[in-house]
Amino acid sequence: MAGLATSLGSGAMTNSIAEISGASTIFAIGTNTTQAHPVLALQAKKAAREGANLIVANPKEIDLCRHATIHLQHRPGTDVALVMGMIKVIVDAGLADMEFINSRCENFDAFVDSLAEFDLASVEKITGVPGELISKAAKIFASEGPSSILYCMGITQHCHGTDNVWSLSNLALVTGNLGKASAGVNPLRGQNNVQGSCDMGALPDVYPGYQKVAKAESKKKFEAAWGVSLSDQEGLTHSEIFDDIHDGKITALYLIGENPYLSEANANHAIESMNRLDFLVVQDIFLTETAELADVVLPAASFAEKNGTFSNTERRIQRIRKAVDAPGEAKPDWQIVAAIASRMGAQGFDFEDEAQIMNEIASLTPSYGGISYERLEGGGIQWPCPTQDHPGTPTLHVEKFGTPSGKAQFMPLSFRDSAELPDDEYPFLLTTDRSLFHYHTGSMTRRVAGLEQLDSEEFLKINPKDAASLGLEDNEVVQIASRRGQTQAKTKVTKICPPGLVSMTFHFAESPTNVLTSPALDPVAKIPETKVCAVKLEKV
Amino acid sequence: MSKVTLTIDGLQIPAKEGMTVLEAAQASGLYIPNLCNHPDLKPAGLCRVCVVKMDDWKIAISCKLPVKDGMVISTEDPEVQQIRKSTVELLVANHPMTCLTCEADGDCELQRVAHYVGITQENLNRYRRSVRSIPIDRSNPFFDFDHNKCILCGICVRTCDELQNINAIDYAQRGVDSIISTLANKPIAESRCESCGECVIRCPVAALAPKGAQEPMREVKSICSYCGVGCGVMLGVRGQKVVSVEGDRDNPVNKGSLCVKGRFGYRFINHPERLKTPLIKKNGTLEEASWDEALDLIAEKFSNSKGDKFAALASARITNEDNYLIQKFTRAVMGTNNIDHCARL
Amino acid sequence: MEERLSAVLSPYEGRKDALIPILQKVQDELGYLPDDAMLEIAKTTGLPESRVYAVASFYAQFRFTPRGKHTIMVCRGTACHVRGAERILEETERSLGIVEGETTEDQKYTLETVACIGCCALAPCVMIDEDVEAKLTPQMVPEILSGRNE
Amino acid sequence: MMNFTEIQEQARQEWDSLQSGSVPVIAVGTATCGRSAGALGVVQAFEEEMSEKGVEAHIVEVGCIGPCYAEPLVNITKPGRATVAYKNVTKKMVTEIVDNYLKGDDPLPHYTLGSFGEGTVENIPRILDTPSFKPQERRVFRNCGVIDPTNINHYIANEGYNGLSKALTMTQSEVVEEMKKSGLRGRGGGGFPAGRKWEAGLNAEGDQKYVVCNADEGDPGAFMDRAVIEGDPHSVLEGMIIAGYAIGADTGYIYVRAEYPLAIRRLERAIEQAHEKGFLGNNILGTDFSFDINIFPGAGAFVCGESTALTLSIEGKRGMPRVAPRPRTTEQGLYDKPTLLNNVKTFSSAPMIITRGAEWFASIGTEKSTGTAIFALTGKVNNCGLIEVPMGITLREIIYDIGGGVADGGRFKAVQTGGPSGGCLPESLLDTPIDYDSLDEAGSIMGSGGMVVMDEKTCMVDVARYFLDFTEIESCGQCVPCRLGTKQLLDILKDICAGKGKKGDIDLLIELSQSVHGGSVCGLGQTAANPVLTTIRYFRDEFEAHINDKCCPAKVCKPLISFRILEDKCAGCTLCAKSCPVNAISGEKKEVHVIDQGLCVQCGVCMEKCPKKFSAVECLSPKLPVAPKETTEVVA
Repeated sequence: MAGLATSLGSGAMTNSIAEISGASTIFAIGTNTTQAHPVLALQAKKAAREGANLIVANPKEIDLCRHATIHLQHRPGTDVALVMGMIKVIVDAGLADMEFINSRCENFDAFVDSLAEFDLASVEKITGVPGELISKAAKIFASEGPSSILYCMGITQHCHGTDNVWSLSNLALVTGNLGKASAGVNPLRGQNNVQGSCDMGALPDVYPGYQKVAKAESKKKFEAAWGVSLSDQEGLTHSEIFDDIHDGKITALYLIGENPYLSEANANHAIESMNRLDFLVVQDIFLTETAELADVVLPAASFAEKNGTFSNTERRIQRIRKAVDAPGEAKPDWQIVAAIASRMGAQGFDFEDEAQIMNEIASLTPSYGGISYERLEGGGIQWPCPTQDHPGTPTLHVEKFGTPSGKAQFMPLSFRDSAELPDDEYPFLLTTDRSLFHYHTGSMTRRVAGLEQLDSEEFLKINPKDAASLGLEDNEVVQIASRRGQTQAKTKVTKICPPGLVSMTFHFAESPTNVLTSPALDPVAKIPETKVCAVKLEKV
Repeated sequence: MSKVTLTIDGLQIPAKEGMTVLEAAQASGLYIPNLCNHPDLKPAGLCRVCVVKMDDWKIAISCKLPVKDGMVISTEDPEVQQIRKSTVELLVANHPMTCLTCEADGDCELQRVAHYVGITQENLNRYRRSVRSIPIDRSNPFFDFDHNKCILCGICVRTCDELQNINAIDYAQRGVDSIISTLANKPIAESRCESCGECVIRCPVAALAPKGAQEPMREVKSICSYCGVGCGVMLGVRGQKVVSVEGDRDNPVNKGSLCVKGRFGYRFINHPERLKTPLIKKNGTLEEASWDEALDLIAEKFSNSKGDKFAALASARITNEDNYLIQKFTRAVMGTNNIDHCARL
Repeated sequence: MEERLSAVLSPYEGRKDALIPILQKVQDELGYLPDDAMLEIAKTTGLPESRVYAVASFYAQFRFTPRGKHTIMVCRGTACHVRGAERILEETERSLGIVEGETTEDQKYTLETVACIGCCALAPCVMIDEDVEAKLTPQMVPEILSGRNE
Repeated sequence: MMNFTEIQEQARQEWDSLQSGSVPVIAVGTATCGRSAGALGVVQAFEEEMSEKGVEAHIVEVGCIGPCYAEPLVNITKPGRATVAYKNVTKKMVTEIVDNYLKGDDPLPHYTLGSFGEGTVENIPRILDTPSFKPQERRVFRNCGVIDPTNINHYIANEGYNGLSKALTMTQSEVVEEMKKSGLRGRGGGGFPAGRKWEAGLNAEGDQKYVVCNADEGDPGAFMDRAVIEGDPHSVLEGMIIAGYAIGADTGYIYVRAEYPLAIRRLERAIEQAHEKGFLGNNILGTDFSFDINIFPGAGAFVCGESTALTLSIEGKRGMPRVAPRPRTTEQGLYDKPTLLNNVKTFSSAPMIITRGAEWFASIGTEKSTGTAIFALTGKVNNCGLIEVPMGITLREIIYDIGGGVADGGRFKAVQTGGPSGGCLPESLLDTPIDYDSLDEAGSIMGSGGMVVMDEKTCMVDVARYFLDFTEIESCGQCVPCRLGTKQLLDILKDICAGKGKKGDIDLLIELSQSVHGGSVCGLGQTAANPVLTTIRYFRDEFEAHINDKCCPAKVCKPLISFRILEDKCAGCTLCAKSCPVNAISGEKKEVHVIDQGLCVQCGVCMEKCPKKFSAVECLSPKLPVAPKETTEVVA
């Protein structure tokens, strides 16, 4: 988010899902698309079937590799080296789109200087990928466009996740793959309304529509609209909040629809923190592991029981509609918040329905300016949609970028290692992924008997060679320990993981993977490094 | 694409070049019986039920026959009628007669063509009836595979191949022993099947049928609540219960496609463990409480925690409207920018 | 089995077009096509496993169960048919106590029929392993079987 | 590398020294049919006898010259004399032949089939003058049984690769034109003019083109292609190379049945030799034309004889024919590239057409069907084997002159041509000339060349059932009319054979046959019902007897027949009782035996065992009533 916002002026997917199948080259890096975004993956598979080049960069031999032209199996955490190496090949081969660079970008020269360290030999050494394969992929990406980049948490959940993202925007810029159909840099949003939550300003530094809280102008605008005075101090990010709770600086937490007990990196720290709170309110549809820690639990309505909008990964604002009544006394989240606010004597929360809220959103959020429930009756609208007669924007940056100068920024980069790498004591690198059959901490999917039947427990995926060296067979219980915690799971011996790499999901409370993961944060995006940590394994 | 006109059974109908005769007929609201055709898939031309006569001499399969300007098509030519009738009679003679208890009853393409062709008991009695007796594959939690009802139209195979690129199933064996099969005919749950159910919804009979499916009383257009792709769904409702989910074919994102979670992962909605009342922790245990009680307590506690002693974690799972109000509440009422959500996880 | 299999498969990495020769070579090596071998073929060639089985099960040459020590193939060509192949088959079935497609319990004989072995002038005939027994009568059946009863 | 003239010269020397050397040449037919009859044992016997007795001679293994009924067949050429052909040679005969003809001068005329070649041998007729050979014209079989198929020099010395050498001096269109002028029609059965196909291959646009030889000879009762490959593999290769040159292809495939291991070995050897001599590979005979041939062993599916199924099979897929409308194989065939696909015999004919010219080729045969036809003449006929005859000869000439009439003194009932796609023709049509169009008109087809003779002991309903059994198993199953139609036809025919035929079945058979014909995707399905339609057309009374009277006039259908021991003839020899596999016959020695109809399985062994002098067992149809208590259901 923060990465692309800096380099391109918007953190969202630059292009649309429907455009993916029109790409001539697709570069899917750090995304296990068929598992995490199955329906979007159909587009990539369709493109590959119809002859597009599909370049998959992933430390594991994921399902998507079956459809790939090239699989770059780089070591976890070496994305910057891999992508910058590709860019160097492109620049050296004279395949850079100089016209695009000269007319639409800034800072190219400084960027080119930073490529010096990424000669193929060094890159091959860092990533473990044969140089000629990197070179081949780079040349295809540059010369057989339009080329579209897809990425997901495999890119962002690193202590240098922002660098990773910048490397990708550099790649797209250097080849002129922005501002046109079937190209772009496309972060795939993991949850149904991540995009919307960000758009709505559920972030510590921005109001709705990414209007900076530190900016006097936005403060004034929202003070006027809401009739209150507002703080211009940026708030704390997710991980920082838990740190401040731990340190006793934050004493009350209002937690909605989230289960940090399982999802937070270094989960033990989060649990300990929550136990230190004076007052914890959890609002959810089920009594999650986290809710059990709460002082007050509030019953929320599920998506099927309320009206509203979700904004999907391609910035499409779509209507959800109430199908059934919420159980018991459960209520839509907005009604609960409004009730608390009213109970506290606040003004400005007396909405009659969701449409009214959307009208207020539209009035304060430029990119949602033209949105109304009436207009959403059709297929939804992709923001920016500033006015009532604006059709929405399938492709971003067509004419200019959203940066202050209107030009895209090349970001010079250098390679940094992951925060915690395997050593003698913790010899394996653990990475996390997701199962097709479960969603996040499983609070919904694990309550669907059929999904539970298809996938009912955690498995530690491990290469046959590693398994053999530890005397492990398939389906044996193994103890997994990191510097922060330990858990158990059964083994799945598979060549999907290369030697040295093991992998787990985090869907299962019985095997809480996130007690193991590293809390090392990306300095810009403040995302924890759940994709790389060191563990040791022991047969139980 | 240029426009052409063709004649079907004396009716002049417009079509676009590149269309097949069957597509042109369907676009004009004409029914040509067919079984193995599906608009999402390439025509296979295997059921032979959509047979027509072209320009008075050539027997052709309308699902694969490209339209040409001035083309004359007959669907009622005696030779066409005979081929169509025999073909449908053969299918029926090899099909179980369990219509009333069949999942597809009333929505069965075989019933439809049989009815159109006009199968009589008398005609059917001339045939040697033979119905397979292969055990039903019930290994998948969401759907059953009954090979005895399968008419081998291949729509499931083509769906799994052309649309999903998963290829969990394919034709196996040959001739009358042909069967839709996984490797070595293992239970489908042991295959690469991802349970997306795309084959199930396209099965023209009920060889592939959802388990315990209930016909909804009404459908509500909404958006799937799992990943960020935002697939359009039709929630099927009976009373106050969601009983089915189907892909919304009009939605520009998924055009009707869904994954296993989207299609089958809805049973959490009416799950008995759903929270139904506020709970307040008393003496270390959470006890049911009234909204008034809970709101009073929260209002009191939150009033004492204004400023940076407070933080809110909103959710990427809830609506824009929900999120908007939560950040507004945090900023405007609690006076802090300590608001974030789980975007990074 | 794994080693023998990987030796056969090693030249065929990614060779989707070579599926039939691969199946033939694997069957030559292992005598039949076990499920695991088909899985391995799928992985090697990059074909879906369902496709490997789809192709293998289409062709009469491929088998999915181990065969007996001797394979008896009764020719059901036209010339053999009009000269009494049916009776040869019946007599063979009776002698072995199995029907077409089966293998005797002692794993000694597998009984099959074949479309035509092209010895029409010598009809009716039966192929036992590589040898053709020509101009048979039902009475000769026990004799030609016992000839291989070692 | 030598040029072609030098290659030819070398080959001729080798051939001539073999033919006119001072040592006798013993040629043993060791193709598959010869081997089945024991030819390899004969070769061994000659070797042993000769070394033991100090006789010197060259032993050459050759292909099949056709008369399978005479296998093992041995041709002995003594210097300066005609070749003597010995039939049905056994090890014992080998000893006699070595003693009497190789050491001595008595050719043992009673063991011979005849003589051929230059000169005569006393008391032995010339083969080509015998009624069995006189009507034959050996063109495709020109080398079979004459040359050693594993020796490329033998082939070259007999005009081999002359056609290729000549073709390479012609333009591509000239080669195609010559093929068109020859009037050669595809020998796979369909009879599509070969030259037109080659022309389409030449005109098809594409950088990559293929030549494919269909050697997936799947018709039960046909083995002509195998004989050509085993006896003269280079003729097929040469034809393919010429075709490759003509259409601009650089790769050829031979799709050959895996059940033909010897044919595959012969092809492998031949390809290797052709490479050595420069007939295959890069820059063939010094030109810039390059061509190579791969062998693809088919895995056993009759439907792969269909061109689109065959190409899919080479691609590693299920052999399911492509559904029309579809592009022609010459436009989009193997790997969707332009592909010229012909049968073995078509390719094998090409070299002679180029060498000797189109006029020579068209000089025999009929106007619309030029050249020769090859048949595998089998069934109830005296002289079984492969024959090559000019197009236009009648069925009667083939069966009675060449075939020597119906075997075992039986009465002719029908002749089946075209395999499962063909039909059964009755005696009244015996004067039908053999050509594509006449056979088609009669309701059968030329097919790839199976010809099965049937006598009065053949039940025509059973024959129809037999063919449907075949097509039902071989149907690929993709389209409904063929998959379920053949099964329904088969089920009805099985019922009729089992005495469960119903009124209306014949009409239903005809109706379904027409629908399967009109509705099926490919040729296999479209022709699958031909055997049913022709048997009903010409032998409807047999169907009616089965259905209405529960009677099988040919006494073949077991559920409709009973065996009975005639009291006045039975001598109580007990042979029948001893050989009954189900112990259904009782009776004391020297007393009349009785068959328990409840136990009898109608195997007929008792009838065969009963000594001719008694002939006490008779077969009856309809069936004798069975005592109700002991009723056993018999399923055919």
